Amino acid sequence: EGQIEVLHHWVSQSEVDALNVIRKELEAKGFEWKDSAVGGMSGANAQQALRSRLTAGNPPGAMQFLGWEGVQWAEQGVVRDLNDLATAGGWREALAPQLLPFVTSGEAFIAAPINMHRQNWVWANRKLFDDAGVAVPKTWAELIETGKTLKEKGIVPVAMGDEPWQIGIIFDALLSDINGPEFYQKTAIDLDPEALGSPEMVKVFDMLREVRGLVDDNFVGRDWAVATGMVINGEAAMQFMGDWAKGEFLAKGLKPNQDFYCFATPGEVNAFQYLIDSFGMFTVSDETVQKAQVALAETIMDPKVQKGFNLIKGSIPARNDVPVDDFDDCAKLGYHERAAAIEKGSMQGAITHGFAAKPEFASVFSDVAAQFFVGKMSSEDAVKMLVSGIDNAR
Amino acid sequence: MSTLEIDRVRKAYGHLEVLKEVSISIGTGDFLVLLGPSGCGKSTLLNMIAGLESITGGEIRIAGKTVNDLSPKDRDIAMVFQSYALYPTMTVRQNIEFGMKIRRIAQADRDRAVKTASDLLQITHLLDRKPSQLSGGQRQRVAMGRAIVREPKLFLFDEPLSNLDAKLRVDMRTEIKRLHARLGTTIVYVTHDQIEAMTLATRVAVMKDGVVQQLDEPQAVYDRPANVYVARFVGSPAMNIVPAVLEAEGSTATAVIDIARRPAARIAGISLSAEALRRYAGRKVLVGIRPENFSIATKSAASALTVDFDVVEPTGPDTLAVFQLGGVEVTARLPPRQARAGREAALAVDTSKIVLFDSETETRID
Amino acid sequence: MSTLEIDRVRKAYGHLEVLKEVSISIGTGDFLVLLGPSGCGKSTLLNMIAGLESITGGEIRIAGKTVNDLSPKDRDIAMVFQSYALYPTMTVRQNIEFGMKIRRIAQADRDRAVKTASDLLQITHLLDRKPSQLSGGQRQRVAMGRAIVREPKLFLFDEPLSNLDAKLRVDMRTEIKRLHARLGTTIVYVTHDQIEAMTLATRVAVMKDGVVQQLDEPQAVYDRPANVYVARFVGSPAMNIVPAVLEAEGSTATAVIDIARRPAARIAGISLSAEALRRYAGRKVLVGIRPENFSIATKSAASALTVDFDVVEPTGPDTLAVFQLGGVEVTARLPPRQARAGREAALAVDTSKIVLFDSETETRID
Amino acid sequence: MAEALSRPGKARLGRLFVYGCLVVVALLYLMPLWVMVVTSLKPLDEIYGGSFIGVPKVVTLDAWRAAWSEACIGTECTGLKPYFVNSLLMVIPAVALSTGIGAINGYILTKWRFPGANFVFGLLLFGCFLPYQAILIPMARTLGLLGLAGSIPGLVAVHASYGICFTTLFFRNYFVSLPDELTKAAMVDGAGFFRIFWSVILPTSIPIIVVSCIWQFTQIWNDFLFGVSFTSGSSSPITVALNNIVNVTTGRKQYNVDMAAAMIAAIPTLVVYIVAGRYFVRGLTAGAVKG
Amino acid sequence: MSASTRMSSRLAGWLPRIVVAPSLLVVIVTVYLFILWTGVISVTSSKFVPTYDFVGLEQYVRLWATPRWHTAVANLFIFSALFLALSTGLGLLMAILLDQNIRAEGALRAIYLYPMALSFIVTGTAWKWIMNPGLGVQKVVNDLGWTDFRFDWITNPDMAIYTVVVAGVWQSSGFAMAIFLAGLRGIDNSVIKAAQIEGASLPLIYRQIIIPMLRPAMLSVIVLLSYIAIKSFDLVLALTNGGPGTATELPSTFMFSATFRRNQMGVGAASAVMMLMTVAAIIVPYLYSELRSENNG
Ligand SMILES: Nc1ncnc2c1ncn2[C@@H]1O[C@H](COP(=O)(O)OP(=O)(O)OP(=O)(O)O)[C@@H](O)[C@H]1O
Ligand SMILES: Nc1ncnc2c1ncn2[C@@H]1O[C@H](COP(=O)(O)OP(=O)(O)OP(=O)(O)O)[C@@H](O)[C@H]1O
Ligand SMILES: [Mg+2]
Ligand SMILES: [Mg+2]
Repeated sequence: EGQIEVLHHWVSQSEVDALNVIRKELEAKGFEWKDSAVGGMSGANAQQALRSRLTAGNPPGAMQFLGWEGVQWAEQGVVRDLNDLATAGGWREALAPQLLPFVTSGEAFIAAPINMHRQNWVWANRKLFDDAGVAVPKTWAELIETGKTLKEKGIVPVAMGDEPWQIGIIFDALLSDINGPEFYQKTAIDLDPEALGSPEMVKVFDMLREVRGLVDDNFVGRDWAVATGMVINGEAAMQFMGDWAKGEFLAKGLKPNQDFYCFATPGEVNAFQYLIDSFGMFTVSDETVQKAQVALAETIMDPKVQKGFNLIKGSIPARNDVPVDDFDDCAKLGYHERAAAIEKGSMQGAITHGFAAKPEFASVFSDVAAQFFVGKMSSEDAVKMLVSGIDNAR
Repeated sequence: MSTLEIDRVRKAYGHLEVLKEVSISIGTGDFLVLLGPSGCGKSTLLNMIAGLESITGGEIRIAGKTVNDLSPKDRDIAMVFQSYALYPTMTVRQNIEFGMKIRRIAQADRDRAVKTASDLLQITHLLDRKPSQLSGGQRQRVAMGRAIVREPKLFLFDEPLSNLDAKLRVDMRTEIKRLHARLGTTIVYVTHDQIEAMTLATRVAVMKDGVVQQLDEPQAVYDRPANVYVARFVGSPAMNIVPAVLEAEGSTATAVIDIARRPAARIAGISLSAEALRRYAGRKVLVGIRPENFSIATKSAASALTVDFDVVEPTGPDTLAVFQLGGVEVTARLPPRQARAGREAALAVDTSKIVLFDSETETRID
Repeated sequence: MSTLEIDRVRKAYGHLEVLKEVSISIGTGDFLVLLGPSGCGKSTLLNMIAGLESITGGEIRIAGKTVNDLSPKDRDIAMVFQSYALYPTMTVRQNIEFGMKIRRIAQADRDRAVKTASDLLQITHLLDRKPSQLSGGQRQRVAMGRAIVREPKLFLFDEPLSNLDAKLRVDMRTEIKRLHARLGTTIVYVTHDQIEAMTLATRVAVMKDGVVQQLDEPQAVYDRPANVYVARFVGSPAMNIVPAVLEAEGSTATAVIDIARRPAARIAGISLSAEALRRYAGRKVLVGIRPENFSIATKSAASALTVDFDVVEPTGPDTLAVFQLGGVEVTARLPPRQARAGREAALAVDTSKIVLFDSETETRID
Repeated sequence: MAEALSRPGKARLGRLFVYGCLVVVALLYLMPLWVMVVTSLKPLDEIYGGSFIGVPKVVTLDAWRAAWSEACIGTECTGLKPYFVNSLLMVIPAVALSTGIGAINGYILTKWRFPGANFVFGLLLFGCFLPYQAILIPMARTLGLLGLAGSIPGLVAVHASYGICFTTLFFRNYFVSLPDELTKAAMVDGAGFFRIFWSVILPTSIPIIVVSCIWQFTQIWNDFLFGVSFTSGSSSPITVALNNIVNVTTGRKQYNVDMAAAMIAAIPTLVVYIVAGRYFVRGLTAGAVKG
Repeated sequence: MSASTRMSSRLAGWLPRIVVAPSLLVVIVTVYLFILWTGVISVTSSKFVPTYDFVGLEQYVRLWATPRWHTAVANLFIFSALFLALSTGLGLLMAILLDQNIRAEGALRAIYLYPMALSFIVTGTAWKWIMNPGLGVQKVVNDLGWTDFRFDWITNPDMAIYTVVVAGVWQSSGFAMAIFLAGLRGIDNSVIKAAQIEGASLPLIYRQIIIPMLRPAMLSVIVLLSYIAIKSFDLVLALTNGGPGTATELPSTFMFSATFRRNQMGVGAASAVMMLMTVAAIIVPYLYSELRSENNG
């Protein structure tokens, strides 16, 4: 009945499999899915491709949005308003209120969210924990102690790579875990200069330095999946990574809580740092494409599709009202902690994946954290650098 | 009617005047040689005749028709270049045919023309070779073949022999001369080699700095050069130019020349017009004596010069002896074995061949 | 004692024999010219003397010492190359100094040597220029300067003049000759220009295909060439080689030569050894006559040839006349204005200068 | 010029040293290729098991097969095959166009010099040194206006226009050394502007055509930036597909497939270099390098 | 003469200009107009998409206040200098060695040249492994018994830029080699013979005579390599992705991420203008001298 070109940056096996759930459903409705994948650089390549195409006046029918992208495009007036569909489908009610800033622009509803990842997970090898006689840490201090214990036994306590986003995951978690969600709100989202320059921030960096002590020296250029492999193989004990890492454990036939632990980064208030993937539709003149856009949006928001998609992707549905009974334990844990976090206001967007401050600021956070982590900068210098960097980007 | 008229032609590159009011005109069947040192504008003039350079001023007429604005292909000319400019990727036959092909001449006619030209030039056996497989002389012939098949009103040659070695140059020179005799076409030929000019030309234009110094028959240029420049340029070894003081002796003149460590030499019996004789008597002049006009003096000879030979160079048929005369170095061409370096010798001069020049303007005195 | 001895030297590149048992020996102060056409192995031989090519067989001795295995720098030689091989990035001074610097000669001595050489060659004002800023003749002088400062036992020159234009070539030739006279060093000089060989050499080695054809004084090579090849190669225009039948007439020989459409010409009074006369009487020989040995016959002359001039080329001092004799083309060098193309003329021959060759082996008959 | 230096008897040791150096450097240069080859022949588990640069325990061509015809690029699991074809469709016209235009520009700038020709050449040349990241957006706009956005013809146009700068440089430097007399002779023979170019100049320029083609081929074939910016989905060139295979963010990397894919993507350029490498150096001597 | 022939000859005079005009037009648009556009954007407040409001030099001020840009500029100088020196040196050395009548010259040349043919998207991974202390060279050498051997630059922010240099040299020195080889092949044999006769040793001949004579080739190499250095983008992304931290940022990666990742199009444009000015500072004098010397010669 119509064809729609979808531009996205999902190219790995599990991502593509998940995407095929949507594709099949759409094709069942009689619409053709034209795939435009541009992988790499956390979606920056796809962003750049999109920008070229919009500049050329040749937008794709739909585009996968990450962070503020959708909103920003909507402000340029190139995104189709799906408000009618949203109202009819009760989408607003089905989503956490924290998500709305990323899928609406003024009155308009601009993107259909498919899934939600939690970024601040810790993945741990249970056998190593047991052998060392350590338990799941409840605070960062404990976590560091645990790490040191493991290190003495010749085990790499934390497996990770040196990419800024991998470092950013830890930084984001620390920001909330050490000083609480309000502090996270003030710094990562509101960019309050006072909070950014406060002694609390220094503590965050101090702790980050401690974490660095738990990482081996060969972490440069290491892929996150390789790091996960180290945890699975028992070379390393823990990894800080979003829930996409889970797929690696499951693929090896390992069972949550039996073979490996999944737990949130420790904090007084349990933070839930999320990121969502959503699909926005661009304003196009071709009517068949317009029809396909409607169909695609409805497919994405279909609870059945959300479930099927997320079972494969390892994330949880963006909709709050999709039951997760068939999901694994980690997903269930996440699902329940989300509900709690929404209550407590500790469900917050992850800076690193662009769900807190706008990109120009977010990149300052990750620049500073990354430079700090790999170098020998003092925490005070890092804080100063952060404050001036944010100022400069304003 | 003259085939080529060059009428007060000028050429400037920006502010640089390369040709200054050049006027030359030659008739049908003439062989004009443009002779001059490197950079004097010979090639530029030839290129202007060919239509390969624009004309800054003046007019060029071929067969009476002004060609200033005609493109090369419409001027009915053919040209042979110094480097031959054979098309390296084509065979000899294709090279020769190329111009005819462009003018859409039928295959049969083309074949005939190639046959005639290649027979004439004895390159028939080379027709299927590439230029890179030819020797210098063969290439030269192919280049001529390419020109001949056009049957143009005017042949232009730009130093066609200067890339050949000495031996071959002499042979090809004779061949060009013979070709000219056979075809009877008008030729304009550029060279800086005076020997080529002398042997080939029916008319020689000696050029210097974009100005024609003398336009005349070759032997006339040799015997009665218009000025010291021409005198020195034409002939090898060059004409000796010796400063002297002129004395009138009856209706003839005597040149008095200083010789180091000896009494001054006197060359008597130089014929001169009465007016010139009056004007120059007692004044400084330049005496021009060609090397071959010296000879070993028989003991009795009156006006013999006694000189010391400096360097002696046997060339085979002759011996060149170098000595000092009037403060300058002078070369004499003598028969073999008659001179020895470091020896004193008495030389006679053929006074009828002597040329005199004004010592300031350096032009010939008649 | 001879300065350079080349003793049955051979050179092969793989199976290609480039030099075949070459033996030459010259004394101190000699000027040896290796003369031959392109590809005959002249440069190869020179490079072997210099030590730049290995020796396949035989021996080379410099000042009595075998140098076969010595490296170039230990042979006490200096070399001037055809392309001059100046170091383009160094100034003239640095070029000249380079070799001395390598031999760690003190600055003061170097300066003195450069001064002497550059004064001698008149290049003092050029010392701070780069080679690219010099004219051909100036480069040539710098290359010589570089050789001179070494004060070697032996100078080697590889066609040092062939890159210069005709005029300059003549001048530089005289300069080299003068230099040799002044320095008195032994020189080996390669050229394919016979005029250079004639004017410069004290000894000429004419080569062909890696074999020395004749080694002698230049005038001897000119007057009494060892074979037809040498006769043709030395002298320009080349010696005329005319087939004839020899008849004995008393103690002298007469050559009978066919002339087209006329009675056979007889050149009488050729002197020959009694034995040769006996051997060749009645047989075919080749008669060698240099162009300058013809002259316009006075009417009374007995052995005058009557010929028809084909082409006439005035060169200025002389006129070259081409005609047919004994079935071949013959050139005569005559005084100017004495010949006209298409005219009949009577020519006399200087029989004392005639050379005879065996018609099969092409070697000279004495 | 080397033969002048190789003196007989002068130390076999020196030769040995020269060969030694060359071989050592060659081995160092081959190291990454070695890593790529062995990785592509290993099963994925062996790699994740920690064997990165060692010799494979099990040799399998699965990765190559996967890369060529099975690997998923987005949701289309076609392998590199169709993109390989895309790249060919792009590279051939782009190389031909830029080389052709460069040749004719070089011809004009040397044989038909007009006032300001050098300035024109300078203008063209500066284009070689443009950082392409800076011009993506205006180029996208231009392509959009021309209706070439998102298509292979559009990409061909982009590559051809920036290629002109390089090819003009190559051809100009080459043609400068061809004697002007060749053109003059052809003019006297009656040939016109295009005829001279086609019949006389072009046949003599084979070496520089080779250089130009090699250079352009490599540049265009390996380009990623323009490919990702100005094409989409199934019209992408192979580098974009390769990137999609290689640049996995939140999934697991299939290193063996990555390496196999990389080598498949590199085969045409490697072949070009190996087959035409000799002409490359010769052509460089002839034109691209001055002096 | 007829007016039409005059017309046609006049047309013939214009033909070259007419033929070259389209290329010129294309280049004027795609190079100069686009540069102009970039220049304009750099003085606007453009962030996400181009906006056309004049804000003066604000973006430049911002650019120079960004530590990451300072890193990028400093890296550019370190990288360019080392990359140029090493590629040129190594290229020259290989060219000289290859010029000694080497038997397998063709094969060796192909080996030195092949890195030019490969896209760095993937060779970057191979290099990453080779330089990783736990996987690559260091591990191999350690396993061989030299346990003290360290080659862990890639993990060290102060040294990481040198790994980019190593990979860059690997990729480009073959090209330098090809140009030098071409230059060497053009040198007159007899110059070397002359020096030999004067007693110069082989190293001396190379140092004092041949290498100075390679000046034109050297100039070409340096210009082309500086252009590669300034444009290096794939290299950094694939090898270190700018890391560790931001230690290996270069202006080209900075420009890209400012424009496409950080939504600071104005800053990106400003950095592009800075880059273009650097390029022009190198290239324009070179072009000028090249074209001028040609006119004189
Ligand atoms: N395109 C040009 N622009 C500027 N000057 C030029 C140009 N072409 C030639 N000239 C100058 O014009 C003068 C005459 O050049 P031309 O080529 O006619 O000399 P020539 O007599 O043929 O010399 P040669 O014997 O060296 O060929 C020279 O001084 C030359 O430098
Ligand atoms: N390296 C080589 N390998 C094989 N043959 C060679 C080599 N060098 C020279 N030859 C051959 O040796 C012969 C003599 O060469 P040589 O250079 O000595 O000639 P030449 O007399 O100097 O000629 P020219 O006057 O052209 O310089 C030639 O036939 C040439 O082809
Ligand atoms: Mg000329
Ligand atoms: Mg030679």
